[in-house]
Amino acid sequence: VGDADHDARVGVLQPATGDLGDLGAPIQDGGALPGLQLEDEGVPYEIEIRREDTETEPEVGIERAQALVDAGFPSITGAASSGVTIAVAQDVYFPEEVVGISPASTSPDITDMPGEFLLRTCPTDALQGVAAATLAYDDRGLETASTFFLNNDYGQGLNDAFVANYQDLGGEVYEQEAFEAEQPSYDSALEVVLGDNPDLLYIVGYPDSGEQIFRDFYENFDPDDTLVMVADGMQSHDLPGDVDNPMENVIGTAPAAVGPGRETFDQLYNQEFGSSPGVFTSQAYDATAVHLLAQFRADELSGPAVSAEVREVANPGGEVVTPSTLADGLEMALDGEEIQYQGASSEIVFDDNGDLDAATFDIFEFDMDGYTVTTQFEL
Amino acid sequence: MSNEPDNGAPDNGAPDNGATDNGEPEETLTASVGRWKSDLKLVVGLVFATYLAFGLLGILTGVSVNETAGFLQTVTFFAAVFALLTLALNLHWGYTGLFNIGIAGFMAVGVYTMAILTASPDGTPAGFGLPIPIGVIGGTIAAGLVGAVIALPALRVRADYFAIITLGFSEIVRLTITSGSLRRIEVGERIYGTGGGSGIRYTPVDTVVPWLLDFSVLGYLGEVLYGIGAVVGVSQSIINRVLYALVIITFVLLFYLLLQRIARSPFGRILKAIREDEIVARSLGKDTQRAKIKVFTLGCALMGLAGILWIGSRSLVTPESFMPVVTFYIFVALIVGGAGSNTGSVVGGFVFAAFLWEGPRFVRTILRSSLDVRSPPTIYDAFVELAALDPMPLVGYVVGSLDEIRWVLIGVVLVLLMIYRPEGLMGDRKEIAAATDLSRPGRGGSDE
Amino acid sequence: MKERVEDPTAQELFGFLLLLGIVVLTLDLVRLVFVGELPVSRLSSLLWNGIVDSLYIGLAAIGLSMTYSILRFANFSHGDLITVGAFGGWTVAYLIGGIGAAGLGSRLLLDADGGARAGDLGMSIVGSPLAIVVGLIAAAVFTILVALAIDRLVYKQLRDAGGITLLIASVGVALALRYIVAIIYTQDSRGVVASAPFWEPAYLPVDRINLHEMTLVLSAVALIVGVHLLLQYTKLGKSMRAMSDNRDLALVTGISTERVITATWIIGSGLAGVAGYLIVLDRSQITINLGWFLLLLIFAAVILGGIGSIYGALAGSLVIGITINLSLVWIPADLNEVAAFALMILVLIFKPDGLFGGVETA
Amino acid sequence: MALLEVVDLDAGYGDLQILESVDLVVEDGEYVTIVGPNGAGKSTVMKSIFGLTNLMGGSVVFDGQEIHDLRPEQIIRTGIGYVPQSDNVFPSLSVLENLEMGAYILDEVPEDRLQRVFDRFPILEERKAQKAGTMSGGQQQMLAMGRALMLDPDLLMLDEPSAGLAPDLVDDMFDRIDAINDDGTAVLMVEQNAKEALRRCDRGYVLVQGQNRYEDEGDALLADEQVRQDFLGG
Amino acid sequence: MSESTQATAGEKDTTEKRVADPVLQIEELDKRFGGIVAVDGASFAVERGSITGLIGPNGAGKSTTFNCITGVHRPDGGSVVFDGTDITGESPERIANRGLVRTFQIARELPEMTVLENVMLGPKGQLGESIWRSVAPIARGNVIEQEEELRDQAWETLEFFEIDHLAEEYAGNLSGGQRKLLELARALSTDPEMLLLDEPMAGVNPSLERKLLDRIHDLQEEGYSFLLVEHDMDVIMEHCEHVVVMHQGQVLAEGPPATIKSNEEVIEAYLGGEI
Ligand SMILES: Nc1ncnc2c1ncn2[C@@H]1O[C@H](COP(=O)(O)OP(=O)(O)OP(=O)(O)O)[C@@H](O)[C@H]1O
Ligand SMILES: Nc1ncnc2c1ncn2[C@@H]1O[C@H](COP(=O)(O)OP(=O)(O)OP(=O)(O)O)[C@@H](O)[C@H]1O
Ligand SMILES: [Mg+2]
Ligand SMILES: [Mg+2]
Repeated sequence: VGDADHDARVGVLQPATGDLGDLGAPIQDGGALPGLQLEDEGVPYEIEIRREDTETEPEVGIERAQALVDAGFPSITGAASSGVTIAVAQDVYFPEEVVGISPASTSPDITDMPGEFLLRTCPTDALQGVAAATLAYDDRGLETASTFFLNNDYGQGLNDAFVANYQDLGGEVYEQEAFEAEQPSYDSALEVVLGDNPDLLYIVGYPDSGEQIFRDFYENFDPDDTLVMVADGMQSHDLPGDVDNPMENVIGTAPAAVGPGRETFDQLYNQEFGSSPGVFTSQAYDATAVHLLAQFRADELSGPAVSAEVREVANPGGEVVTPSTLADGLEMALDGEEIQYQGASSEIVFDDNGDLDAATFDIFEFDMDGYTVTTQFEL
Repeated sequence: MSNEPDNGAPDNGAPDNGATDNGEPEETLTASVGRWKSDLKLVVGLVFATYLAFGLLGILTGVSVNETAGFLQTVTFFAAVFALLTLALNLHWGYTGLFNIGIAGFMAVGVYTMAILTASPDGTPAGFGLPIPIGVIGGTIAAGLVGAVIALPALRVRADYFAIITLGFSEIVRLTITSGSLRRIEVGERIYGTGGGSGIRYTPVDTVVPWLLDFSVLGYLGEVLYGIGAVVGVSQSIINRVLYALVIITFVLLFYLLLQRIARSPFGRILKAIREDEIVARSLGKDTQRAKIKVFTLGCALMGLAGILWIGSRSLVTPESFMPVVTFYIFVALIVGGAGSNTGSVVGGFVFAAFLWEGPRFVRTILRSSLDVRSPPTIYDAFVELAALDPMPLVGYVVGSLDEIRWVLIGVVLVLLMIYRPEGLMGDRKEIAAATDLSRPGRGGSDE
Repeated sequence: MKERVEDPTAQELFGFLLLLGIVVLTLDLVRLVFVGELPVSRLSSLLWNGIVDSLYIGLAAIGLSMTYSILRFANFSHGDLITVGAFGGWTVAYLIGGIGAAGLGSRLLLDADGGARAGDLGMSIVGSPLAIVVGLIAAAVFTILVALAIDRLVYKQLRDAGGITLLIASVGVALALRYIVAIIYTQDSRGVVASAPFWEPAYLPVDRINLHEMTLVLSAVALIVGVHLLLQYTKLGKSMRAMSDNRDLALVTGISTERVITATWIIGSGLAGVAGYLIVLDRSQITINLGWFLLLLIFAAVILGGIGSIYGALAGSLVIGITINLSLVWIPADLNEVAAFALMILVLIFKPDGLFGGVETA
Repeated sequence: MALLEVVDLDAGYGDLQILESVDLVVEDGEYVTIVGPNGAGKSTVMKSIFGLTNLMGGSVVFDGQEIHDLRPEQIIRTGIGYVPQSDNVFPSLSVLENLEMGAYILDEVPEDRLQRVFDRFPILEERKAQKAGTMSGGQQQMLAMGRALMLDPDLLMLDEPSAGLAPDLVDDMFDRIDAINDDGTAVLMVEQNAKEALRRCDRGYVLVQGQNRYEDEGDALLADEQVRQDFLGG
Repeated sequence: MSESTQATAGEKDTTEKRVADPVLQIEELDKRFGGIVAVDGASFAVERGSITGLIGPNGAGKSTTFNCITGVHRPDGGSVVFDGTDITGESPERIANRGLVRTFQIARELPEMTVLENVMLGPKGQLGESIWRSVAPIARGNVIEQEEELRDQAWETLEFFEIDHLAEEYAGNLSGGQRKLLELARALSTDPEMLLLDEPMAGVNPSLERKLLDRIHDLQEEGYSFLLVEHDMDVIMEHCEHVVVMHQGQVLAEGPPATIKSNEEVIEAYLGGEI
């Protein structure tokens, strides 16, 4: 295994600076975490995890991915936003035949792309839209809704999926407003989406805007009037604290997380970076972990070789490897044993498109200390 | 301020007389070729010195040949792209004083037009499926036309006010193509539109390279290059990218010659006069409004074309590629090179690409992989450890913050450049706006 | 002041169209309210939000406008001075307000490690008024010190340089400032203020008043009036204008241009720092991109009003603030800035020197 | 000792040297004129005294104090007033504000002097509130002069004060300068209206290509055939 | 005395008659800035081929009249007729292209262009001023020859104005007087039919001034017309055939220099009792 100097090499391509730096930097940390963890555990291998910064610019993203490939990295954990991931896949992963696993690109468009060299550890929004709509209309009996979503491909895509399903079920959608990230205030926009008193407000976005939106919400509107639903992007333990409100009228959907891996990950992350993990950080961890296992199991450090092993190490069948047993997993992979990785974010089962096979979603609620999963939702 | 403005190449020895004998006067041709040659020498020299320096740096720090080659290719690509944009901006700002800070917007118009024209009719959003060359030309024209439309009202206001109008325009373009309102427009069964945040997919224009390699001569060249690559350890994909960069460089040369012609002409003189004092030009009977509209349109078209050659060589365009900061990069490139000089623009594009855009990333990566120290969670922790006489956590923190530090250094470099070289690297080589050598007649063309 | 060619016809036409547009929209607003599509309460809250937005844009815009006309360049680091003020001020507020409740490291780095949550510390104007007020002053002082240091190090070397040179240098300063803050405080965005306390007045027509928003409004208005008085009734105002007109002549008249520049920085950056601090007080969220994201709107306000006129800057802020909020009556939220920029462009075509006339640099 | 002593002055702009060892003396209460062709460096001499050029050598001593290292705003406090040749008003300030700027270094605006300026140039009082930049060329010249008179300097330096003024005002301007000089203020003046200027002054310098060419009493220079021919237009 | 009454502006309708062959005619021109009436019903005419002086106290409205004639300002009332065509309110460039070119009182050089470039900008009808001709190889035609001619002319002009040693200097580095010369040289290089000169001699050295005036006379003989604003009465008296006196925006008097000189109103308003 390995080239002359390395036993494994994974690039982590995320926006660490620029407009999405506050979101991407923690994801990058998550993606680099397996390397640090293994180093701490003293594994006797030369593992190189190289962080690259897309600077929140698609151009830089492509160029940095190319640099990783030129440097001989067969595996990349990235990119973050679907736009960048699609571009990078089309222009770098596919022609260069390296394996990219995105921890954060949820666009349904990615499903249609070949799953050989592009996979993801986050679920497609097509499914989450169904889950959210069913939960709202069927389970909670909410018949009218407005949506408020981030003006990018994630927001637009998930909003589309939700609205289509919700309307199919019979719900009425009053307003669909897109918002720009990190605006000075969302008072007026909230004024518009809540003007007609919908039963439900569906918000798609990330915590960076979410903090502000919920602040504005609690300052100007009565939480008892409206139930708010959020998606995986806002599943963050810090959110209530940052909003300084228990957010009791807010529920959310997110792809189901496997218990033990999650806790180990949270702990590792906190220990290493001194803060609690944010959105998509655990997915990034899993992406890198899968890459590492696949590389150890492959007989050479090349994209096609890794590609051939990715599903072998992740999908059901064989010994279960979790974040806490990652080092052992490497040994087993090296020996060519059958393993299945069950990660921090989910069980990680890839289908042929490279999408997660996960059809289970967590329903979570907030309180002052973060969120708790109350039920699960099977599709 | 220089008291002896550059008056062309010192090595231009062609005599003044004998020019009129044969229609197209030779002497100016040789003069411009001479000038051109000396500029070319300068640019090529700079480029090679830079490549050599970075190449050595790479090899000495143990970076693989392929990675170093990839880095140099990236520098070349971005240098060419920025040179194109900088040349266009030089026409606007350097020559005519049109303070256009909406470049990203005009690029966006060009690229999106090309995307819509060439994207497959079956995609989402759908395009018209036209051949790439038509898309390229269409995008260029669209950017020019939009420029003309903006120019009509906007050119009435003065520099700073004009600037914010162009910036406002570019933000309007970006926000509009992102917006849900134009994302999907259903026409019949097809869905057209901008695709909102997820953009439009199309066949990239760098597919011109395989097409070119189908021609026997070029194909042979390709084979030779691949062969060399195989020997020194450079992958085919890098060589393909180099070939595409060469295509853009061809455009740079064409742009350069075109703009040089414009700059050294009576028309160029009017442009300069507009920059200096428009009323004077008008009082001398020059139709400045027309000249400004023409120049603005031309420049915008070139920006559109540059955008197409750059972003169009990816297979997807999204609004995020057109943040205002892109405009700022081009301004920096122009100022670094020296506004008012076309050679300076090209040099600026290169220097920006090599030393501000790509170089620092290369160095950062090298630093990161050679300094393998763990970063403590916060800077506070690092200092607490330092107080306990352990400097490594601080070093680790620094390594961990290299992405941010890189930005700080770029900021510092910009400041230092402005302090020590405010007129730009080639700012003293401002061209004289005339189609002929302006030395005093009767003393020969080349007196100094 | 050189003559300019007058060309009133096109201008008048544009003015007419603009006016017509505004009249039509106003009538439509009345119609909407009448037919009940737009409740009065929503209209008034849109307007109020517009005014609040315009106040902090305005606070920052005054400073930008002053440096713009006196130092003759578009200062792209102004946004990051706002950020610096916010971080500096809140750090001091945390140092004071969080004594005993959180560790020094957490307080110094503004909860970068999650160890000093705003709610736990009670960081609100009611919870720890002293910390908040001292923080406000610290924001101003700290930003002023940073701005003066930058002036010594950078802009002073460039006094005779052209507007564009300075502009590029200021972009350099902006990047350096922003990412130095990022290195120290990390890039995480976080809430640093506890929930806003409310006051429910018995005798006013409004139900409840957000005390943080009120603090912002009152401080901003007080500062604006203060600056107005300062410039109106002291020699400083006049010497600033003289300097922005003709620096050599100002020198020859005995104006210590360096002192005027220092004063400009003090006022401009002080206001910027306060603006940053107050924005965070109102929004609670703090990120390193705080000022950068606002800068475009601030520039739009300054230029719309006419560079160099602080009243223009305020008027411009009002137009921008109201537009981005009120436009939501007609258009989706992702286009509200489009509306603001479009209006700005139209106004500039009608009044090419901005609403209040002004100078130019480049 | 002389009030102003310029010794062996080399000065220019950037690297470009314009003045070459220029010597110049103004005694207490003296009235000195500099004439010379366009581009000779007359304005440059004045700017150099006021610290607005790049000083390359020599010294400037005013009232026994070396001032060539001082900043302009300090120089004006030593008692030198200066009216530049062009760009000599603040265009966007009102007329009144321009005059007030003249008294900037004083604690308050001396009302009597302001009134004297208004008496002399009534149009300035009439147009107190007009922006200076919109005044006519001649009016601006009056304003610039008025501004310099707001202080009571020991040495008044005037760069072509009569340019652009109507004839009655030209005479008046010269009379006025005479009067100022009679009150004990030394005057250093550059003029293209050379005959008039030389007629009225005590002493004159002819500056050519950045160097002293002639120096003599005004009348003597006027009488000098060579000077008449070369510099006074016959 | 009687002559001067005859010459006052009272009888505006007679303006045309007094000038046999007017190249420029101004009728009832008005221009206001806010409350200030800068030009107030001024009417006068300039004889073809003459040097006409326009004098008046500071602020009389001379420069504003120039601005109205040349299209920089739009008059509030009245008309300007040049060469038989009504040009009121036309744009500056059209007026200039008709052959009516002006200089500015406060010289407006193009600072970051060389002196030579400044002068070469002037000439009308330059082929290469079209973008296509300057770029396209075939359409270029005679552009280069024309440029060479222009260059030679420009050098001659500079030599005449004694600023040829500064030809390659940036115009912004010139001294006050040199700028005035450049201003004049540039205006002349447009080869106009008529020149409006706003205090061209202010700040110009006396020896050079004489040369300039000689040149103006030469040009006059070639058929150029001049309208000259000047405060130097010697120049006006010696060199103008006809003098128009403005005062508070109105034409106070006009006539031959000798008459004007003795016109008491003029003396009172302008000449300051002396002479
Ligand atoms: N843009 C303007 N705004 C306001 N007033 C103006 C403007 N331009 C000129 N004026 C006023 O109009 C009057 C005429 O000015 P003009 O410049 O025409 O005078 P002039 O005859 O040329 O005087 P001078 O001999 O001093 O140059 C003056 O009172 C001047 O203040
Ligand atoms: N800012 C400057 N930069 C470079 N050169 C300059 C500058 N100002 C003046 N010069 C040059 O210095 C020389 C002297 O200029 P100066 O203004 O002193 O002349 P002057 O004697 O006052 O002439 P005038 O009578 O025309 O006003 C001129 O040749 C001019 O070109
Ligand atoms: Mg001078
Ligand atoms: Mg005038």
